[in-house]
Amino acid sequence: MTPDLSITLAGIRLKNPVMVASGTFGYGPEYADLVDLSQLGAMVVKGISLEPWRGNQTPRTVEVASGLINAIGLQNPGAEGFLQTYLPFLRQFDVPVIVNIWGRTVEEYAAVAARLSAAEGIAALELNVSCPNIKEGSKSFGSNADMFKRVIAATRAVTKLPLIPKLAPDVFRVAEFARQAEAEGADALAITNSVPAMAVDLETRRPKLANITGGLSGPAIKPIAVRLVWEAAKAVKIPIIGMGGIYTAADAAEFFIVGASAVAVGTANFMEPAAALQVAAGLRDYLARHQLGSIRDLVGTLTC
Amino acid sequence: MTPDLSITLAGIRLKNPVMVASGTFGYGPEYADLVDLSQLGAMVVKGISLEPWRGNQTPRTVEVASGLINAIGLQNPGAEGFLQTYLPFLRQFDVPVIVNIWGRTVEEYAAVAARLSAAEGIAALELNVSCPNIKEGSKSFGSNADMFKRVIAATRAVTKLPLIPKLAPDVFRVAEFARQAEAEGADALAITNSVPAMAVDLETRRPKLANITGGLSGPAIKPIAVRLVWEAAKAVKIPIIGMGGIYTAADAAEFFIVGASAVAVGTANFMEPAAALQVAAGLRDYLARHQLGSIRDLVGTLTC
Amino acid sequence: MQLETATILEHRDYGAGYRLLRLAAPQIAPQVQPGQFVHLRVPRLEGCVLRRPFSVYKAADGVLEVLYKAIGRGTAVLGAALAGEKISALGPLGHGFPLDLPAGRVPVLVAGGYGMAALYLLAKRLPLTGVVFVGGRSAPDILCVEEFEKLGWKVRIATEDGSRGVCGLVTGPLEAWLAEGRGQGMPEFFACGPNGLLEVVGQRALAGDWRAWLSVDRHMCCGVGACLTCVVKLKDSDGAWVWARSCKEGPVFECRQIHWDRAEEEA
Amino acid sequence: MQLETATILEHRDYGAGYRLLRLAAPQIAPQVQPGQFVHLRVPRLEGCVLRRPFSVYKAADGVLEVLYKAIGRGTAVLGAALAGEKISALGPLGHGFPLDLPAGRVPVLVAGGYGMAALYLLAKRLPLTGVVFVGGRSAPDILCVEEFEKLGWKVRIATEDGSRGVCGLVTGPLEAWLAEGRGQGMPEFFACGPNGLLEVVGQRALAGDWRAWLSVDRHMCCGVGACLTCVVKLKDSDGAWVWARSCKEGPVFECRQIHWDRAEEEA
Ligand SMILES: Cc1cc2nc3c(=O)[nH]c(=O)nc-3n(C[C@H](O)[C@H](O)[C@H](O)COP(=O)(O)OP(=O)(O)OC[C@H]3O[C@@H](n4cnc5c(N)ncnc54)[C@H](O)[C@@H]3O)c2cc1C
Ligand SMILES: Cc1cc2nc3c(=O)[nH]c(=O)nc-3n(C[C@H](O)[C@H](O)[C@H](O)COP(=O)(O)OP(=O)(O)OC[C@H]3O[C@@H](n4cnc5c(N)ncnc54)[C@H](O)[C@@H]3O)c2cc1C
Ligand SMILES: Cc1cc2nc3c(=O)[nH]c(=O)nc-3n(C[C@H](O)[C@H](O)[C@H](O)COP(=O)(O)O)c2cc1C
Ligand SMILES: Cc1cc2nc3c(=O)[nH]c(=O)nc-3n(C[C@H](O)[C@H](O)[C@H](O)COP(=O)(O)O)c2cc1C
Ligand code: FES
Ligand code: FES
Repeated sequence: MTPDLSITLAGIRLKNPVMVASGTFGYGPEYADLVDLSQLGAMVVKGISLEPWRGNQTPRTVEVASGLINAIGLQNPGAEGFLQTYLPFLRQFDVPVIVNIWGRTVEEYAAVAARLSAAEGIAALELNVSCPNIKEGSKSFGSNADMFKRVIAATRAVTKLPLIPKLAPDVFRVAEFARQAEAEGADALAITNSVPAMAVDLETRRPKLANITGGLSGPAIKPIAVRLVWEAAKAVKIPIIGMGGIYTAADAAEFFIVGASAVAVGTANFMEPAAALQVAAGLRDYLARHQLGSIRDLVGTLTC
Repeated sequence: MTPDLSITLAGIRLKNPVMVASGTFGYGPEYADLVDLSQLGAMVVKGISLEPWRGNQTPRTVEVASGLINAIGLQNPGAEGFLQTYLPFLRQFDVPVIVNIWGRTVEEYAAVAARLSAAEGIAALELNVSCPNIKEGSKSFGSNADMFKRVIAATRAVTKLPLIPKLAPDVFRVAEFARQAEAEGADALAITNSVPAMAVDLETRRPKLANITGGLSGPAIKPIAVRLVWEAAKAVKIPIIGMGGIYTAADAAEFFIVGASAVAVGTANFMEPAAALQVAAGLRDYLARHQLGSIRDLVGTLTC
Repeated sequence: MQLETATILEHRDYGAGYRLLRLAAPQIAPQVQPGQFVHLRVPRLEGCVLRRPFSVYKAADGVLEVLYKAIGRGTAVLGAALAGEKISALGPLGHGFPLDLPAGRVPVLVAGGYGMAALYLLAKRLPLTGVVFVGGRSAPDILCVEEFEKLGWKVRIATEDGSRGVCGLVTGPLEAWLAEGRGQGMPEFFACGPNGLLEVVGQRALAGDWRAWLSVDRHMCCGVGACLTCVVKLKDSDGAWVWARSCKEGPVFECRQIHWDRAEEEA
Repeated sequence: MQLETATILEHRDYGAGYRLLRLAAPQIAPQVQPGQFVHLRVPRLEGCVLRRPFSVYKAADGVLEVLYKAIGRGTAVLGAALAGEKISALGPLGHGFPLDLPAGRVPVLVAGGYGMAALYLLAKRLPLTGVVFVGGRSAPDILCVEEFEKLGWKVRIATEDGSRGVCGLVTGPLEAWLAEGRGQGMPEFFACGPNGLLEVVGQRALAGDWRAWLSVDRHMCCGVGACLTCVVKLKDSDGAWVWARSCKEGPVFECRQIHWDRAEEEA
């Protein structure tokens, strides 16, 4: 019997537990020629704000040892732009669409959540309370406990869609934030966003990113992300979507074992557009080899 | 004219600004056959506690993408053991000896600081308030603002030696901790310790480290460390010793440019025992190429 | 756009510090338009997370050719790939040069560095011949001259040290040619090279009220329009600017589209 | 202990899944004692931060030989190093086997996997010959038999699938030999291989009241005693235990020194 990869997460039924991470797979059309979107566990689109947003100046990314630092700055077409241009496209596919949202104020979070909730075809909202690249406010939400709470509460109040706060990689307080999110009614957690980082050009002595700092993603952060998921999983009952440096089924399996119920593939998409599908296929093999009937049997099975 | 690498840091004169990081170079004898210790900027010895300490069970380290996770658990011969066995050896060399210290309680920090201050031949104390591998307490010191303050205050009260708190890689509050350390009388700061992380063995589904979690070091954390040093350097006037993934002079130069006054080479020693000397030599070349007369002319020269 | 496991047919030094990489890529090769690029996964490039973008130099009979220079770790490691090895290629990507020149135009190609490779395919596919201006630091940096001549194109060379062609920047011979009467018609520029060169060509075209198609070189992650790394500023209808993705809407833009603000651009 | 830039003289398949690496290492080679190891920096191993430790198989005339099996990425990448290339070697490291056997002892070598390589140098340097027990999964896993025989040693083989020698674990022929009268004298064991094998040999030696020198295999970072990664538990005078660094005080320990507590040991 082939192992069962399907899961129900925050009330959403997923064919498999491998999503693509926000900001690394665009809004759908970009990779659609290469990857059958219907086969993804879920499609998490790049962060959407109420109004269109230009993001940061360039350079916006820099490759570093086993990782990438990005400071895109959340460029996006705004809620209306997304609903008009991209959602109809995405609805052609049999895949849950999770919209990553952000705002510069608590009110903006609530407003974009409300606007998107009025549309058909969105499975859940992922709250980016942790993007390290926005100066006006979003940055602090993820590490300021009070703001964090208020953002979740305010969006919770305006939407019936499942809410998935995406935590900042706050290495010492992840359990605290996870518990707070759960208390405020979050349905699941996404852990983790990229880690604040920077790189310097030695010839010009200028930052390699126009935004000075950015977020580190990729294999370099995997051991940090696994640790964050483990800490959070011990602290809460709501499911966790683990991410950070997942390239292979083996990488993903680490996240499940420490307690993630699903995973997302981010930076790896740039190397292998079908990475998420390959991870899902590899997980199936891993489960078979370990005589586990379902991916659910792997979740939280760490023996210490 | 060859550029001048000498600096004065927290009142200590260093021939060059490249130290070896605590825990990666032992207590002196280990690498002395391979490296002339007198040529190091400073020798920072592995963390010393009041009493001998056995540390964690094995496995204690695991190699990951561009990094190493360690959970040695601060094994050490205790203050008396260090003073008897190692300090006399180290005093043969013309190199400032910085002793990294830790305790399980505030009182233990003060006690070991007091004991070491009574000895001859120690240039400064580095306070490990951030080791992620000790369960009893040290762990929380680095991320608990109140404990952090008390540890610094208590050691400050018992020693005239320069005090160098070593910060935990708390990505969102580094400036806050740096300012607090300065306010409590720290003479310099060491930034950063390794980043809490973990790895899982997929066959056994057990953690790859006996201690479950450990600290990530090496190239993987360099962009994070550079960012922490930059944030801290903007916040305080006391000098900063930057570290995290330094292998080459180019790596080190990034730290100086964002505001470090000195650097330490850690994990790189395992690959190249003379890495610190190579970094110092490379920095001299870099300064010459950029027509800078002294390493001090490079510190904090980032143009944004 | 396809993701294809190509096979290396040939990989050798090409002179001028460049290497030629010939790939059997039967799916991608037939689709390539001049100015488009392929995004290659460098075999055995550990510790790196990105593909590397390269213009297509030649594409025929299911075979792709790329000319590249080793400038960093990715291209250094690529240099070790052997004939017979597999290499993952994503392409063709982006929008290339237009091939439908209005009547009476003289195509003027201006190249720096690997630009010669990118423009070669254009020269081959354009319905008529014209003139190519190529600049470099020194004689050994000048690529593909004979290739262009074989296609019947005139080639004008400038080197900064004067070791080949005119001494100075490529704008010298270009200006001279324009002053001489610039062939039979109205020039239409096609340029590929460092951003500085592109800007000069663009300005010159604007001044002459001609068109200039510029292939911009931006760092890229995804190569398919998803990550928003490679954006350039285009002029907006209302005098402001909007971002365009050079991997998707570009890398070729007409100079009138581009909003130049140098301070904010990549070096 | 030296850090030396060695030159690869030869690098080839050796059978049994092993590769032979011959290095010109004129500084390190003359110093090597049996059971010591070298810490090699694998050329072009990007994304990894550690050297890899290997026992010395042969050391003579300024030349070092290592026999290794590709088990992970480091050894796989090492496999691509070519003769003529440089390789940074740190060594000799650790404390090896004692060579001064008390009178009347019969040296008994017990090897699994690469243990045969490590014990070969010992067989060569010991002042007398004895018997070697070697175990493996299957015939092709059995290394160096002829080499030992050429030195005048008896070799007893066991394979788990019975495809060579006795069927079963190496303890089978060992017990048989002990029962048969075990040569002329009191056995002195020298073992190198998986930790399970070492423990069995250690227990057997304790039971017979003989000595057993065991070379333990621990993950290592520094290799010189600085990082405290590779520690093993030794018995303390007061019945407790203390850590010893297998890279410095070891990798060879006498079985009476070792404090076995399996649950806490590495797999
Ligand atoms: C559309 C396009 C077409 C190109 N065509 C060619 C070609 O035909 N021949 C050729 O030799 N080169 C070409 N380049 C440049 C080529 O992509 C870079 O030289 C190459 O990526 C350098 O990689 P590296 O790892 O050796 O350099 P590193 O500097 O080590 O690379 C670090 C990072 O910077 C990026 N990078 C570095 N230089 C460039 C650059 N000039 N442009 C874009 N990204 C860069 C790398 O892709 C990588 O992500 C093209 C670039 C683009 C955008
Ligand atoms: C003292 C000593 C002597 C050795 N002698 C030999 C020899 O002569 N021939 C031989 O084939 N092998 C020998 N080994 C084992 C050899 O070091 C490993 O096979 C090798 O390090 C594996 O590296 P990898 O990158 O291919 O494996 P990976 O599993 O990818 O390595 C990951 C990490 O684990 C470490 N590691 C993995 N397996 C081992 C192991 N068995 N022992 C120690 N570290 C390990 C690696 O060094 C690296 O740090 C010896 C080990 C020790 C400690
Ligand atoms: C180029 C890029 C853009 C990203 N944009 C977003 C975003 O808009 N919203 C968000 O919540 N996370 C964003 N992320 C973070 C990823 O979703 C993911 O959390 C992070 O990269 C870690 O996963 P990885 O290591 O697999 O990439 C972005 C990451 C990258 C690399
Ligand atoms: C094996 C190992 C042991 C360490 N032990 C200590 C220690 O005892 N005290 C301490 O403050 N830091 C310790 N560190 C942290 C290093 O001093 C350094 O802060 C960290 O490794 C980052 O630098 P790197 O990336 O150059 O290694 C240790 C690091 C390693 C890898
Ligand atoms: S490289 Fe990703 S959008 Fe262009
Ligand atoms: S490997 Fe570092 S102490 Fe043994």
